[in-house]
Amino acid sequence: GMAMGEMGEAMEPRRDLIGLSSEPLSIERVYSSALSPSCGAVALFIGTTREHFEGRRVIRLEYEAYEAMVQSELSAVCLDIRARWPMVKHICIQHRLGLVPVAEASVAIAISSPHRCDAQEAVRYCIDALKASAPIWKKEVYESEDSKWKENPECGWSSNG
Amino acid sequence: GMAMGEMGEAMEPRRDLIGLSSEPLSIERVYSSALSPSCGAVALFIGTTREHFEGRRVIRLEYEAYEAMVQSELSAVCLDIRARWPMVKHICIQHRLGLVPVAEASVAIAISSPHRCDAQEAVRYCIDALKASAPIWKKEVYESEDSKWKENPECGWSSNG
Amino acid sequence: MLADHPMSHPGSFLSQSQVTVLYFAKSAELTGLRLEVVPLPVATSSGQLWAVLLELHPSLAALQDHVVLAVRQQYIPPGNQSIILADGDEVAVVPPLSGG
Amino acid sequence: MLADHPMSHPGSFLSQSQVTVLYFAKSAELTGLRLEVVPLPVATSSGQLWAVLLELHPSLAALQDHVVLAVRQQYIPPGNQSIILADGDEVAVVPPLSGG
Repeated sequence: GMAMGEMGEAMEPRRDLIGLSSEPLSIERVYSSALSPSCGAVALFIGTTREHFEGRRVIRLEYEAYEAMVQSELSAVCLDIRARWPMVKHICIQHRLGLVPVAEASVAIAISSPHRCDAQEAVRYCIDALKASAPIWKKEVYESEDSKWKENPECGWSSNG
Repeated sequence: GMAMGEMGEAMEPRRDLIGLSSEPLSIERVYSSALSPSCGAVALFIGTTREHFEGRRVIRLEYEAYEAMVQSELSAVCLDIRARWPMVKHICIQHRLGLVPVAEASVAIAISSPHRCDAQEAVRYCIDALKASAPIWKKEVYESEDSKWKENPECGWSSNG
Repeated sequence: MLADHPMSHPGSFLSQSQVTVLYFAKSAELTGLRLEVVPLPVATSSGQLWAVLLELHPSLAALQDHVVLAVRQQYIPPGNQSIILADGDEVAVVPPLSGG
Repeated sequence: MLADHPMSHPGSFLSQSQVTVLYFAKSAELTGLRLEVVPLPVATSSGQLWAVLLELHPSLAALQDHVVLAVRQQYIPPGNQSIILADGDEVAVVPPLSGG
Protein backbone atom coordinates (compact mmCIF):
# COMPACT_ATOMS: atom_id res chain seq x y z
CA GLY A 1 0.00 0.00 0.00
CA MET A 2 2.51 2.60 1.08
CA ALA A 3 5.06 1.93 -1.65
CA MET A 4 2.33 1.91 -4.29
CA GLY A 5 0.97 5.11 -2.80
CA GLU A 6 4.33 6.81 -2.93
CA MET A 7 4.76 5.64 -6.51
CA GLY A 8 1.26 6.84 -7.28
CA GLU A 9 2.11 10.28 -6.00
CA ALA A 10 5.31 10.47 -7.99
CA MET A 11 3.52 9.28 -11.10
CA GLU A 12 0.68 11.81 -11.03
CA PRO A 13 2.00 14.30 -13.60
CA ARG A 14 2.10 18.00 -12.78
CA ARG A 15 -0.40 19.89 -14.88
CA ASP A 16 -0.22 23.37 -16.39
CA LEU A 17 -3.68 24.28 -17.66
CA ILE A 18 -3.96 27.57 -19.52
CA GLY A 19 -7.23 28.56 -21.10
CA LEU A 20 -8.96 31.47 -22.82
CA SER A 21 -12.69 31.40 -23.31
CA SER A 22 -15.60 33.70 -23.96
CA GLU A 23 -17.80 31.60 -21.64
CA PRO A 24 -18.30 32.47 -17.96
CA LEU A 25 -15.53 31.01 -15.83
CA SER A 26 -16.47 28.16 -13.51
CA ILE A 27 -14.61 28.65 -10.24
CA GLU A 28 -15.47 25.12 -9.20
CA ARG A 29 -13.88 23.75 -12.37
CA VAL A 30 -10.73 25.87 -11.98
CA TYR A 31 -10.47 24.66 -8.39
CA SER A 32 -11.02 21.01 -9.37
CA SER A 33 -8.37 21.24 -12.09
CA ALA A 34 -5.77 22.14 -9.49
CA LEU A 35 -6.90 19.66 -6.84
CA SER A 36 -4.55 16.79 -6.02
CA PRO A 37 -4.83 14.03 -3.39
CA SER A 38 -1.13 14.57 -2.65
CA CYS A 39 -1.75 18.24 -1.74
CA GLY A 40 -3.26 19.89 1.32
CA ALA A 41 -3.74 23.33 -0.17
CA VAL A 42 -5.28 25.06 -3.15
CA ALA A 43 -4.86 28.83 -3.38
CA LEU A 44 -7.03 30.77 -5.80
CA PHE A 45 -7.21 34.27 -7.12
CA ILE A 46 -10.26 35.52 -8.98
CA GLY A 47 -10.23 38.88 -10.75
CA THR A 48 -13.71 40.36 -11.11
CA THR A 49 -15.06 43.32 -13.01
CA ARG A 50 -15.93 46.37 -10.90
CA GLU A 51 -18.96 48.55 -11.37
CA HIS A 52 -17.03 51.77 -10.86
CA PHE A 53 -13.78 53.28 -11.95
CA GLU A 54 -12.80 56.66 -10.56
CA GLY A 55 -16.45 57.38 -9.81
CA ARG A 56 -17.73 56.50 -13.30
CA ARG A 57 -20.25 53.71 -13.69
CA VAL A 58 -18.88 50.86 -15.81
CA ILE A 59 -21.61 49.13 -17.79
CA ARG A 60 -19.47 46.45 -19.39
CA LEU A 61 -15.94 45.33 -20.10
CA GLU A 62 -14.51 43.85 -23.23
CA TYR A 63 -11.39 41.72 -23.28
CA GLU A 64 -9.30 40.78 -26.25
CA ALA A 65 -6.09 38.78 -26.48
CA TYR A 66 -3.25 37.76 -28.71
CA GLU A 67 -4.25 34.20 -28.00
CA ALA A 68 -1.26 32.19 -29.22
CA MET A 69 1.13 34.49 -27.39
CA VAL A 70 -0.94 34.38 -24.19
CA GLN A 71 -0.38 30.63 -24.27
CA SER A 72 3.38 30.99 -24.71
CA GLU A 73 3.74 33.80 -22.14
CA LEU A 74 1.69 31.97 -19.52
CA SER A 75 3.58 28.74 -20.20
CA ALA A 76 6.74 30.69 -19.43
CA VAL A 77 5.10 31.98 -16.21
CA CYS A 78 4.32 28.36 -15.24
CA LEU A 79 7.98 27.41 -15.80
CA ASP A 80 9.06 30.34 -13.60
CA ILE A 81 6.65 29.24 -10.89
CA ARG A 82 7.98 25.68 -10.99
CA ALA A 83 11.55 26.97 -10.72
CA ARG A 84 10.70 29.21 -7.74
CA TRP A 85 8.27 26.87 -5.94
CA PRO A 86 9.28 23.30 -6.80
CA MET A 87 6.60 21.89 -4.47
CA VAL A 88 3.79 23.35 -6.59
CA LYS A 89 1.69 20.55 -8.08
CA HIS A 90 -0.96 21.81 -10.52
CA ILE A 91 -1.41 25.26 -12.06
CA CYS A 92 -4.67 26.33 -13.71
CA ILE A 93 -4.96 29.80 -15.30
CA GLN A 94 -8.18 30.72 -17.09
CA HIS A 95 -8.96 34.11 -18.63
CA ARG A 96 -12.27 35.18 -20.07
CA LEU A 97 -12.46 37.14 -23.35
CA GLY A 98 -15.14 39.23 -25.01
CA LEU A 99 -17.88 40.93 -23.04
CA VAL A 100 -17.71 40.42 -19.29
CA PRO A 101 -20.63 41.80 -17.26
CA VAL A 102 -19.93 43.64 -14.01
CA ALA A 103 -19.24 41.38 -10.97
CA GLU A 104 -18.27 38.41 -13.15
CA ALA A 105 -14.85 36.80 -13.17
CA SER A 106 -12.36 37.84 -15.84
CA VAL A 107 -9.46 35.71 -14.59
CA ALA A 108 -9.19 32.71 -12.30
CA ILE A 109 -5.98 31.12 -11.07
CA ALA A 110 -5.72 27.99 -8.91
CA ILE A 111 -2.50 26.41 -7.70
CA SER A 112 -2.06 23.38 -5.44
CA SER A 113 0.83 22.34 -3.22
CA PRO A 114 1.33 19.96 -0.29
CA HIS A 115 1.68 22.92 2.14
CA ARG A 116 -0.12 26.21 1.77
CA CYS A 117 2.77 28.68 1.61
CA ASP A 118 3.95 27.54 -1.81
CA ALA A 119 0.51 27.70 -3.43
CA GLN A 120 -0.29 31.09 -1.87
CA GLU A 121 2.99 32.70 -2.90
CA ALA A 122 2.83 31.16 -6.38
CA VAL A 123 -0.69 32.52 -6.98
CA ARG A 124 0.43 36.04 -6.04
CA TYR A 125 3.38 35.75 -8.38
CA CYS A 126 1.19 34.31 -11.13
CA ILE A 127 -1.37 37.12 -11.22
CA ASP A 128 1.39 39.76 -11.04
CA ALA A 129 3.22 38.06 -13.93
CA LEU A 130 0.02 37.67 -15.95
CA LYS A 131 -0.73 41.37 -15.61
CA ALA A 132 2.84 42.27 -16.57
CA SER A 133 3.29 39.95 -19.53
CA ALA A 134 0.15 38.29 -20.94
CA PRO A 135 -0.97 40.10 -24.12
CA ILE A 136 -4.56 40.70 -23.03
CA TRP A 137 -6.41 44.02 -23.15
CA LYS A 138 -9.46 45.34 -21.36
CA LYS A 139 -11.70 48.16 -22.51
CA GLU A 140 -14.06 49.69 -19.97
CA VAL A 141 -17.30 51.01 -21.42
CA TYR A 142 -18.99 53.67 -19.29
CA GLU A 143 -22.62 54.66 -18.86
CA SER A 144 -22.05 57.57 -21.27
CA GLU A 145 -20.98 54.92 -23.87
CA ASP A 146 -17.46 56.33 -24.12
CA SER A 147 -14.73 53.87 -23.30
CA LYS A 148 -11.15 53.53 -22.23
CA TRP A 149 -8.42 50.96 -22.79
CA LYS A 150 -7.08 50.16 -19.36
CA GLU A 151 -3.36 49.84 -18.59
CA ASN A 152 -1.89 47.62 -15.89
CA PRO A 153 0.68 49.40 -13.71
CA GLU A 154 2.54 46.04 -13.77
CA CYS A 155 3.11 46.45 -17.52
CA GLY A 156 6.57 47.87 -18.24
CA TRP A 157 5.36 50.11 -21.07
CA SER A 158 2.10 51.44 -19.61
CA SER A 159 1.69 55.21 -19.54
CA ASN A 160 0.71 55.19 -15.84
CA GLY A 161 3.47 52.77 -14.78
CA GLY B 1 -26.33 57.34 -11.78
CA MET B 2 -22.94 58.03 -10.32
CA ALA B 3 -24.13 59.50 -7.04
CA MET B 4 -26.58 56.65 -6.59
CA GLY B 5 -23.84 54.23 -7.45
CA GLU B 6 -21.49 55.65 -4.89
CA MET B 7 -24.28 55.51 -2.33
CA GLY B 8 -25.04 51.97 -3.37
CA GLU B 9 -21.45 50.96 -2.73
CA ALA B 10 -21.37 52.61 0.65
CA MET B 11 -24.68 51.01 1.56
CA GLU B 12 -23.75 47.43 0.68
CA PRO B 13 -22.96 46.08 4.14
CA ARG B 14 -19.74 44.20 4.75
CA ARG B 15 -20.44 40.55 5.48
CA ASP B 16 -18.69 38.12 7.82
CA LEU B 17 -19.98 34.64 7.02
CA ILE B 18 -18.76 31.86 9.29
CA GLY B 19 -20.09 28.36 8.89
CA LEU B 20 -19.58 24.80 10.08
CA SER B 21 -21.21 21.95 8.24
CA SER B 22 -20.91 18.22 7.76
CA GLU B 23 -21.89 18.61 4.09
CA PRO B 24 -19.27 18.90 1.31
CA LEU B 25 -18.12 22.50 0.87
CA SER B 26 -19.20 24.25 -2.31
CA ILE B 27 -16.27 26.34 -3.52
CA GLU B 28 -18.57 28.17 -5.94
CA ARG B 29 -20.86 29.16 -3.06
CA VAL B 30 -17.98 30.31 -0.84
CA TYR B 31 -16.67 32.37 -3.75
CA SER B 32 -20.11 33.86 -4.50
CA SER B 33 -20.60 34.80 -0.84
CA ALA B 34 -17.51 36.99 -0.98
CA LEU B 35 -18.17 38.49 -4.42
CA SER B 36 -19.00 42.21 -4.57
CA PRO B 37 -19.57 44.50 -7.56
CA SER B 38 -17.44 47.10 -5.79
CA CYS B 39 -14.44 44.73 -5.67
CA GLY B 40 -11.97 43.61 -8.32
CA ALA B 41 -10.49 40.71 -6.40
CA VAL B 42 -11.51 37.60 -4.52
CA ALA B 43 -8.72 35.58 -2.91
CA LEU B 44 -9.48 32.06 -1.74
CA PHE B 45 -7.75 29.38 0.25
CA ILE B 46 -8.99 25.81 0.25
CA GLY B 47 -7.54 23.25 2.65
CA THR B 48 -7.88 19.70 1.36
CA THR B 49 -7.28 16.32 2.94
CA ARG B 50 -4.12 14.54 1.83
CA GLU B 51 -3.86 10.86 1.09
CA HIS B 52 -0.53 10.47 2.88
CA PHE B 53 1.07 11.58 6.08
CA GLU B 54 4.71 10.73 6.65
CA GLY B 55 4.42 7.86 4.18
CA ARG B 56 1.28 6.33 5.77
CA ARG B 57 -1.87 6.04 3.71
CA VAL B 58 -4.72 8.08 5.20
CA ILE B 59 -8.11 6.48 4.53
CA ARG B 60 -10.26 9.16 6.12
CA LEU B 61 -10.26 12.21 8.36
CA GLU B 62 -12.65 13.16 11.08
CA TYR B 63 -13.15 16.71 12.25
CA GLU B 64 -14.86 17.85 15.41
CA ALA B 65 -15.35 21.34 16.80
CA TYR B 66 -16.42 23.32 19.81
CA GLU B 67 -18.97 24.96 17.57
CA ALA B 68 -20.10 27.97 19.59
CA MET B 69 -16.53 28.90 20.36
CA VAL B 70 -15.44 28.48 16.72
CA GLN B 71 -18.03 31.12 15.91
CA SER B 72 -16.73 33.52 18.54
CA GLU B 73 -13.05 32.91 17.74
CA LEU B 74 -13.55 33.35 13.99
CA SER B 75 -15.67 36.45 14.58
CA ALA B 76 -12.67 37.85 16.46
CA VAL B 77 -10.43 36.90 13.51
CA CYS B 78 -12.79 38.81 11.19
CA LEU B 79 -12.54 41.87 13.44
CA ASP B 80 -8.73 41.60 13.36
CA ILE B 81 -8.80 41.38 9.57
CA ARG B 82 -11.00 44.46 9.30
CA ALA B 83 -8.65 46.39 11.58
CA ARG B 84 -5.57 45.35 9.57
CA TRP B 85 -7.07 45.57 6.06
CA PRO B 86 -9.85 48.18 6.16
CA MET B 87 -10.44 47.80 2.40
CA VAL B 88 -11.60 44.19 2.83
CA LYS B 89 -15.26 43.85 1.82
CA HIS B 90 -16.68 40.38 2.50
CA ILE B 91 -15.21 37.49 4.47
CA CYS B 92 -16.52 33.94 4.14
CA ILE B 93 -15.01 31.14 6.26
CA GLN B 94 -16.50 27.65 6.01
CA HIS B 95 -15.19 24.54 7.77
CA ARG B 96 -16.40 21.02 7.26
CA LEU B 97 -16.95 18.67 10.21
CA GLY B 98 -17.33 14.92 10.56
CA LEU B 99 -15.88 12.48 8.02
CA VAL B 100 -13.99 14.12 5.17
CA PRO B 101 -12.83 11.79 2.38
CA VAL B 102 -9.33 12.22 0.95
CA ALA B 103 -8.98 15.06 -1.62
CA GLU B 104 -12.08 16.88 -0.39
CA ALA B 105 -12.07 20.35 1.12
CA SER B 106 -12.01 20.69 4.89
CA VAL B 107 -11.82 24.49 4.98
CA ALA B 108 -12.60 27.22 2.46
CA ILE B 109 -11.93 30.93 2.92
CA ALA B 110 -12.87 33.68 0.46
CA ILE B 111 -12.20 37.39 0.94
CA SER B 112 -12.95 40.25 -1.46
CA SER B 113 -11.39 43.70 -1.75
CA PRO B 114 -11.25 46.43 -4.41
CA HIS B 115 -7.55 45.68 -5.08
CA ARG B 116 -5.99 42.26 -4.82
CA CYS B 117 -3.27 42.84 -2.23
CA ASP B 118 -5.68 43.30 0.66
CA ALA B 119 -7.70 40.17 -0.09
CA GLN B 120 -4.60 38.05 -0.65
CA GLU B 121 -2.87 39.15 2.54
CA ALA B 122 -6.08 38.86 4.55
CA VAL B 123 -6.66 35.27 3.39
CA ARG B 124 -3.15 34.27 4.46
CA TYR B 125 -3.70 35.88 7.84
CA CYS B 126 -7.12 34.26 8.16
CA ILE B 127 -6.00 30.66 7.61
CA ASP B 128 -3.00 31.15 9.92
CA ALA B 129 -5.30 32.60 12.61
CA LEU B 130 -7.88 29.84 12.14
CA LYS B 131 -5.22 27.17 12.61
CA ALA B 132 -3.89 28.95 15.71
CA SER B 133 -7.16 29.71 17.46
CA ALA B 134 -10.30 27.96 16.17
CA PRO B 135 -11.23 25.04 18.45
CA ILE B 136 -11.40 22.38 15.74
CA TRP B 137 -9.68 19.02 15.78
CA LYS B 138 -8.73 16.54 13.08
CA LYS B 139 -8.12 12.85 13.52
CA GLU B 140 -6.33 10.99 10.74
CA VAL B 141 -7.35 7.36 10.35
CA TYR B 142 -4.75 5.21 8.62
CA GLU B 143 -5.02 2.09 6.47
CA SER B 144 -4.09 -0.01 9.52
CA GLU B 145 -7.18 1.53 11.28
CA ASP B 146 -5.08 3.18 13.95
CA SER B 147 -5.48 6.93 14.17
CA LYS B 148 -3.82 10.10 15.36
CA TRP B 149 -5.09 13.47 16.53
CA LYS B 150 -3.20 16.02 14.51
CA GLU B 151 -1.70 19.19 15.99
CA ASN B 152 -1.21 22.46 14.14
CA PRO B 153 2.25 23.96 14.57
CA GLU B 154 0.40 27.33 14.65
CA CYS B 155 -1.30 26.31 17.91
CA GLY B 156 0.52 27.77 20.92
CA TRP B 157 0.11 24.62 23.05
CA SER B 158 0.80 21.89 20.49
CA SER B 159 3.46 19.34 21.37
CA ASN B 160 5.27 19.85 18.04
CA GLY B 161 5.06 23.66 18.10
CA MET C 1 -21.43 9.79 40.11
CA LEU C 2 -21.16 13.37 41.41
CA ALA C 3 -22.05 12.13 44.91
CA ASP C 4 -18.93 9.92 44.90
CA HIS C 5 -16.65 12.81 44.30
CA PRO C 6 -14.83 14.32 47.33
CA MET C 7 -15.51 17.88 46.22
CA SER C 8 -19.27 17.48 46.18
CA HIS C 9 -19.67 16.94 49.97
CA PRO C 10 -22.07 19.35 51.71
CA GLY C 11 -19.36 21.38 53.53
CA SER C 12 -18.07 22.93 50.28
CA PHE C 13 -21.53 23.72 48.91
CA LEU C 14 -21.33 27.49 49.26
CA SER C 15 -17.97 27.83 47.51
CA GLN C 16 -18.84 25.66 44.53
CA SER C 17 -20.69 26.15 41.26
CA GLN C 18 -22.34 23.54 39.08
CA VAL C 19 -20.29 23.83 35.91
CA THR C 20 -20.62 22.07 32.56
CA VAL C 21 -17.27 20.64 31.51
CA LEU C 22 -16.83 19.83 27.80
CA TYR C 23 -14.22 17.42 26.50
CA PHE C 24 -13.02 17.44 22.92
CA ALA C 25 -10.84 15.30 20.68
CA LYS C 26 -8.17 13.41 22.64
CA SER C 27 -9.58 14.61 25.99
CA ALA C 28 -12.96 13.07 25.07
CA GLU C 29 -11.20 9.79 24.25
CA LEU C 30 -9.18 9.86 27.48
CA THR C 31 -12.18 10.58 29.74
CA GLY C 32 -14.76 8.64 27.74
CA LEU C 33 -16.98 11.72 28.10
CA ARG C 34 -18.03 14.62 25.92
CA LEU C 35 -19.79 16.55 28.69
CA GLU C 36 -20.35 16.35 32.42
CA VAL C 37 -21.79 18.66 35.06
CA VAL C 38 -19.51 18.88 38.09
CA PRO C 39 -19.18 21.11 41.13
CA LEU C 40 -16.10 23.32 40.76
CA PRO C 41 -14.73 26.05 43.07
CA VAL C 42 -16.37 29.46 42.61
CA ALA C 43 -13.02 31.25 42.91
CA THR C 44 -10.23 29.41 41.21
CA SER C 45 -7.45 29.61 38.60
CA SER C 46 -6.51 27.79 35.43
CA GLY C 47 -3.90 25.71 37.26
CA GLN C 48 -6.34 24.78 40.04
CA LEU C 49 -9.09 23.89 37.58
CA TRP C 50 -6.76 21.59 35.68
CA ALA C 51 -5.72 19.93 38.96
CA VAL C 52 -9.39 19.28 39.81
CA LEU C 53 -10.07 17.83 36.35
CA LEU C 54 -6.96 15.63 36.63
CA GLU C 55 -8.24 14.34 39.97
CA LEU C 56 -11.60 13.52 38.32
CA HIS C 57 -9.93 11.91 35.28
CA PRO C 58 -6.30 10.88 35.91
CA SER C 59 -6.05 9.78 32.26
CA LEU C 60 -6.01 13.49 31.29
CA ALA C 61 -2.38 13.54 32.48
CA ALA C 62 -1.53 12.44 28.90
CA LEU C 63 -2.35 16.01 27.84
CA GLN C 64 -0.25 17.70 30.57
CA ASP C 65 1.50 20.85 29.24
CA HIS C 66 -0.29 20.55 25.91
CA VAL C 67 -3.78 21.66 26.79
CA VAL C 68 -5.58 24.88 27.61
CA LEU C 69 -8.92 25.49 29.24
CA ALA C 70 -11.65 27.73 27.97
CA VAL C 71 -14.12 29.34 30.39
CA ARG C 72 -17.37 30.71 29.01
CA GLN C 73 -15.92 30.14 25.51
CA GLN C 74 -12.78 32.18 26.11
CA TYR C 75 -9.30 30.66 26.29
CA ILE C 76 -7.73 31.31 29.66
CA PRO C 77 -4.01 31.75 30.05
CA PRO C 78 -2.36 28.94 32.04
CA GLY C 79 -1.32 29.86 35.59
CA ASN C 80 -2.83 31.58 38.56
CA GLN C 81 -4.94 34.36 37.12
CA SER C 82 -8.22 34.48 39.05
CA ILE C 83 -11.31 32.82 37.55
CA ILE C 84 -14.84 33.13 38.95
CA LEU C 85 -17.25 30.32 38.06
CA ALA C 86 -21.04 30.66 38.31
CA ASP C 87 -23.66 27.91 38.12
CA GLY C 88 -24.25 26.95 34.51
CA ASP C 89 -20.87 28.18 33.30
CA GLU C 90 -19.12 26.22 30.60
CA VAL C 91 -15.52 25.05 30.94
CA ALA C 92 -13.86 23.25 28.03
CA VAL C 93 -10.75 21.11 27.86
CA VAL C 94 -8.96 22.14 24.66
CA PRO C 95 -6.26 19.80 23.34
CA PRO C 96 -3.88 21.11 20.65
CA LEU C 97 -5.88 22.48 17.73
CA SER C 98 -5.82 20.93 14.27
CA GLY C 99 -8.44 22.77 12.28
CA GLY C 100 -7.87 23.87 8.71
CA MET D 1 -2.94 48.49 -51.21
CA LEU D 2 0.51 46.95 -50.84
CA ALA D 3 1.37 48.02 -54.41
CA ASP D 4 0.86 51.63 -53.37
CA HIS D 5 3.40 51.49 -50.64
CA PRO D 6 6.87 52.93 -51.35
CA MET D 7 8.62 49.97 -49.72
CA SER D 8 7.01 47.45 -52.02
CA HIS D 9 8.72 48.64 -55.21
CA PRO D 10 10.63 45.93 -57.12
CA GLY D 11 14.09 47.25 -56.29
CA SER D 12 13.80 46.32 -52.60
CA PHE D 13 12.36 42.86 -53.27
CA LEU D 14 15.40 40.86 -52.20
CA SER D 15 15.75 42.64 -48.88
CA GLN D 16 12.12 42.40 -47.83
CA SER D 17 9.90 39.71 -46.34
CA GLN D 18 6.13 39.37 -46.47
CA VAL D 19 5.19 39.69 -42.83
CA THR D 20 1.83 39.44 -41.07
CA VAL D 21 1.33 42.44 -38.79
CA LEU D 22 -1.26 42.08 -36.02
CA TYR D 23 -2.88 45.07 -34.30
CA PHE D 24 -4.55 44.77 -30.92
CA ALA D 25 -6.67 46.96 -28.66
CA LYS D 26 -5.96 50.67 -29.17
CA SER D 27 -3.62 49.97 -32.10
CA ALA D 28 -6.46 48.14 -33.88
CA GLU D 29 -8.72 51.13 -33.28
CA LEU D 30 -6.08 53.59 -34.50
CA THR D 31 -5.30 51.68 -37.71
CA GLY D 32 -8.79 50.30 -38.32
CA LEU D 33 -7.08 46.95 -38.92
CA ARG D 34 -6.60 43.73 -36.98
CA LEU D 35 -4.19 42.16 -39.45
CA GLU D 36 -2.34 43.05 -42.62
CA VAL D 37 0.38 41.43 -44.72
CA VAL D 38 3.12 43.94 -45.57
CA PRO D 39 6.65 43.80 -46.96
CA LEU D 40 9.13 44.59 -44.19
CA PRO D 41 12.94 44.69 -44.25
CA VAL D 42 14.61 41.30 -43.76
CA ALA D 43 17.27 42.78 -41.47
CA THR D 44 15.89 45.41 -39.15
CA SER D 45 15.50 46.51 -35.51
CA SER D 46 12.64 47.31 -33.20
CA GLY D 47 13.08 51.04 -33.70
CA GLN D 48 13.18 50.68 -37.50
CA LEU D 49 10.13 48.42 -37.52
CA TRP D 50 8.16 50.91 -35.48
CA ALA D 51 9.21 53.70 -37.87
CA VAL D 52 7.95 51.68 -40.85
CA LEU D 53 4.64 50.96 -39.12
CA LEU D 54 4.26 54.66 -38.23
CA GLU D 55 4.83 55.52 -41.88
CA LEU D 56 2.10 53.05 -42.86
CA HIS D 57 -0.27 54.26 -40.11
CA PRO D 58 0.60 57.76 -38.81
CA SER D 59 -2.25 57.46 -36.28
CA LEU D 60 -0.08 54.95 -34.35
CA ALA D 61 1.91 57.94 -33.09
CA ALA D 62 -0.67 58.10 -30.29
CA LEU D 63 1.03 55.02 -28.84
CA GLN D 64 4.58 56.39 -29.12
CA ASP D 65 6.74 55.37 -26.10
CA HIS D 66 3.92 53.19 -24.76
CA VAL D 67 4.03 50.24 -27.08
CA VAL D 68 6.23 47.25 -27.71
CA LEU D 69 6.47 44.94 -30.68
CA ALA D 70 6.41 41.18 -30.61
CA VAL D 71 8.16 39.19 -33.35
CA ARG D 72 7.23 35.55 -33.77
CA GLN D 73 5.25 35.84 -30.52
CA GLN D 74 8.21 37.10 -28.47
CA TYR D 75 8.43 40.61 -27.07
CA ILE D 76 11.43 42.44 -28.49
CA PRO D 77 13.27 45.04 -26.46
CA PRO D 78 12.95 48.57 -27.87
CA GLY D 79 16.05 49.90 -29.62
CA ASN D 80 18.52 48.69 -32.18
CA GLN D 81 18.97 45.01 -31.44
CA SER D 82 19.05 43.13 -34.74
CA ILE D 83 15.88 41.40 -35.96
CA ILE D 84 15.70 39.06 -38.97
CA LEU D 85 12.28 38.69 -40.59
CA ALA D 86 11.34 35.80 -42.88
CA ASP D 87 8.32 35.47 -45.16
CA GLY D 88 5.28 34.47 -43.11
CA ASP D 89 6.66 35.82 -39.83
CA GLU D 90 4.26 37.44 -37.40
CA VAL D 91 4.84 40.90 -35.95
CA ALA D 92 2.41 42.27 -33.38
CA VAL D 93 1.82 45.79 -32.11
CA VAL D 94 1.33 45.47 -28.37
CA PRO D 95 -0.22 48.46 -26.54
CA PRO D 96 -0.01 48.57 -22.72
CA LEU D 97 -1.41 45.35 -21.28
CA SER D 98 -4.55 45.21 -19.16
CA GLY D 99 -5.26 41.54 -18.62
CA GLY D 100 -6.32 40.15 -15.26
